[in-house]
Amino acid sequence: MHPIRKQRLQMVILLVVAASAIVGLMMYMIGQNANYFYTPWQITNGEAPQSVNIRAGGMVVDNSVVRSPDSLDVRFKVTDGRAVLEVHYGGILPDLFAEGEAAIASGQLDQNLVLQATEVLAKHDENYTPPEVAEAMNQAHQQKQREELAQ
Amino acid sequence: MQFQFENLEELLVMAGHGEYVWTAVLVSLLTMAWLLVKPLQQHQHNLRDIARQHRREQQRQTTNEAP
Amino acid sequence: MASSKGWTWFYRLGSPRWFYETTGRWLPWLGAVTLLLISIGLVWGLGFAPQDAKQGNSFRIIYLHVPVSFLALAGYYLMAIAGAIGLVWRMKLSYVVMKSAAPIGAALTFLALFTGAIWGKPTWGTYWVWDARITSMLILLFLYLGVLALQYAFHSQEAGSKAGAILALVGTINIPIIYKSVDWWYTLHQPATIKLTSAPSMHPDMFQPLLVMIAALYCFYALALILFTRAEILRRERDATWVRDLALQAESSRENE
Amino acid sequence: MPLANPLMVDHLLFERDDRNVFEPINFTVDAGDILQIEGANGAGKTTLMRLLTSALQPTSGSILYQGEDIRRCRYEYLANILYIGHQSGLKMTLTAEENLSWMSPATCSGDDIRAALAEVGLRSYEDVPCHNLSAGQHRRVALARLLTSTATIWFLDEPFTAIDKQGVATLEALMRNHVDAGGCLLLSTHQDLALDGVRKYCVEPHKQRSLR
Amino acid sequence: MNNIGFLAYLRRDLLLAYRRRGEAASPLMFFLLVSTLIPLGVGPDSARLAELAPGIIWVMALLATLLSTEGLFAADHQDGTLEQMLISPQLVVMPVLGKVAAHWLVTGLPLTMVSPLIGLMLSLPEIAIVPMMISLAVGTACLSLVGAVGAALTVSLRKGGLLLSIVVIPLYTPVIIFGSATVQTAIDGINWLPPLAVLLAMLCAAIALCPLAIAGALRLVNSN
Repeated sequence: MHPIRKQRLQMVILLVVAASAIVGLMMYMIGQNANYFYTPWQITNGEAPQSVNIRAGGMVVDNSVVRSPDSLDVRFKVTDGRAVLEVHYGGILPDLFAEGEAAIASGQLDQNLVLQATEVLAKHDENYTPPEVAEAMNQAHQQKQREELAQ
Repeated sequence: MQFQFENLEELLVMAGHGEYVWTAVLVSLLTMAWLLVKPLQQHQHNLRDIARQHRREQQRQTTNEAP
Repeated sequence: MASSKGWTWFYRLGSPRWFYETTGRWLPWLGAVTLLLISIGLVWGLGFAPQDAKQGNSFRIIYLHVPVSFLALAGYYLMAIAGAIGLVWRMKLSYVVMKSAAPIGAALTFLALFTGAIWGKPTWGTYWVWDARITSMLILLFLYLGVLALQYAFHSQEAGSKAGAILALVGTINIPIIYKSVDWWYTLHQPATIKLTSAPSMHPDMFQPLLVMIAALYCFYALALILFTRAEILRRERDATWVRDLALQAESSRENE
Repeated sequence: MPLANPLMVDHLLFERDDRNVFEPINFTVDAGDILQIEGANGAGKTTLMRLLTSALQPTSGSILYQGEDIRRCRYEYLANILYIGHQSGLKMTLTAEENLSWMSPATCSGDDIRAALAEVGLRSYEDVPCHNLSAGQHRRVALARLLTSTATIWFLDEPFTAIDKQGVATLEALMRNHVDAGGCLLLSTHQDLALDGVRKYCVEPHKQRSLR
Repeated sequence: MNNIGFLAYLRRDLLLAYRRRGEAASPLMFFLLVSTLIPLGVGPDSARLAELAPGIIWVMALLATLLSTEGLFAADHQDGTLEQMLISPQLVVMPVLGKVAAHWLVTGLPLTMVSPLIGLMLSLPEIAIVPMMISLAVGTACLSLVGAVGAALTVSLRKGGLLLSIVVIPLYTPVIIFGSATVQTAIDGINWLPPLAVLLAMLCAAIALCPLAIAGALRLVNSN
């Protein structure tokens, strides 16, 4: 049947066009930095836009958390190992938030490249360890650092 | 391998996290039990239903044949 | 005829009677193994596994949460595959399996959400977060409920099964899309602990009971699926002689008691 | 237009919810045949019609069109059949003319359509939206398809419902012309036809509740 | 006119909608009316409204499409045209696509056209108006296609409408996420093309796959 063959052809063309369009669009999508997540290094390099909602995160730097005595305001620093980002936050921090742990803050950058966060999330990693093991690992880590310093 | 808690009470309290852990366990076990009991009940119910239906049909047959 | 010989097992698999009788023989063993594994896994995980350095004891919920979530998702694919087999080969048994998988999957998805919420409270400080995994699990629950509702909405059993199968198949394409799309939001949920490609990021003392619990949940799933399927087979095959004999036999044994 | 061996039904069975609807069906239809399908209410006449139009898939058995299974030559077969069922297939907001031309082949001109409507007694009703027509007139619009269609095999399910005496005569004349030209016709009706050479086939409902 | 092919069904459904203009416009009215209710409920604070606007507009567009989806195949099923469509000598996918395209032209497109009005009422920033319209145009087409699957599955059921929403809303989630993400990123002043690209990719996938599911579902409904 001629008309049916024509319709089949139309169908195949439609499928091929759709499939290639999907591939093309996804390629474009992957090419863009689309998740608005920036590392402190990217932010100090000026890669992140200001006055726009973004997310940034890293390890909370030891002894960097400063709580205001008369309000909920908190300031702390996060690092990705290459750069440090200062974060201001005026809300209740989650229980798992701690120095030396990963945290994600979302908010806007001001002119001084300080993140004015509207939300701070503590990120729990997928590693589960018993306390003794964690302690041992921690000690080993510190030992190594001390050795490196000594050198 | 060693038991992590000194006594039963500590196992129940779990250093403050007991209420969370034990509710999760309890609800899970109850739901899972329901998933086993429900089909078993249905199974029995179906068997009884089929037997009853069979008896009804036999009765109808005998009353039809009688006159 | 030689070529068709290889397929006889496939068609025998489609026979409700064969399924009923074979699984009847397995049931006691499967039940015992399930009970054993769940007991071992729970006692080990709740009592003997060490607590987590950061989360403390609340982490023990993992021994329920992870296996249950695992099977909730796997169950959906099982349901969809059973539906597809029904649509393509018109195998009656696969529709029965599909119908049985829906309530089990819905219950397990509910459990995954519930245990997750409870775990979230001590860990994240909140019961509910609109995060990728949690939200896609919620949508999975809705998909299960949709398949369930659609199956019961039709008067004709066959129509209900076919409609459910089509919806389940559409859902399988959608689950990864939904997952990816919710992943657009930053995800608070920790990445999967067990990956096929790398070693588990978990201490062996904690990981072994988890493995036991996963095995236990697989057995439990098989058990529940078989039980639901057997009950449904009886309902659908009520006109078959073997079912009738079975019912009469059960009745007489009841009367003897 | 006459076809060789247009339709052959071989041991056709249809299961609904695990039950056979009717006893196995066997018949052949040749060019110029009229087959009247009879059977009690609920015997499965409409089901048979819908199997024959491939709206339903048979559980077993086959329907052969020119010796080939219709599942193989589906579109060729569908292009050569015409089915008018219980439902008229009319859109109530469209006019009689729009409805008929929608259901007719592309080769039909506007004049053909109007002529067909006049033939079934709907002259000067062409521009009336169908919701303003009576049930009998709806039926007539649907039956006007018989005039515009080029199909060889007609399936008519209860074509005489809601049609008056004069309409019945017109319809019978249409049927006669069709079979005289070598077409064939299957219809289900309880009415006796004033046509020659009508064969009858009785659909037997399946024996109730046999145990498998 | 004859009943073969994509264009034939597109043209007929448009004509039918034109004959019932009032009925065809009701999703649009719903969209407008309910969106004006929001400021009354949330309060007239324009900053807060602007924050909620992308979400509100998208949820309302979704509900409006859902409302009209229910009748997509219902009328055809009742008057027997669906059956005639399934036994006409053509691939069922073609008329199905034609009908869905007509549905989009009658609901999704007008909705897109009036959306700037709603945007203004909800103090949506002006830079977001064009992205909103484009994303609505693409997204509502997706919604029409996915909704048609649900409509086909539930067409023969008496209480189909309720079931339709249970079946279809989970499948709608990706569309609403990327739809509102497009508007939101535009408000934030970032490149809004990536989420739109995803939306377009989903539309392509839906065009390729949904008609198959719809055709299967219609066959199934018609065989009972």
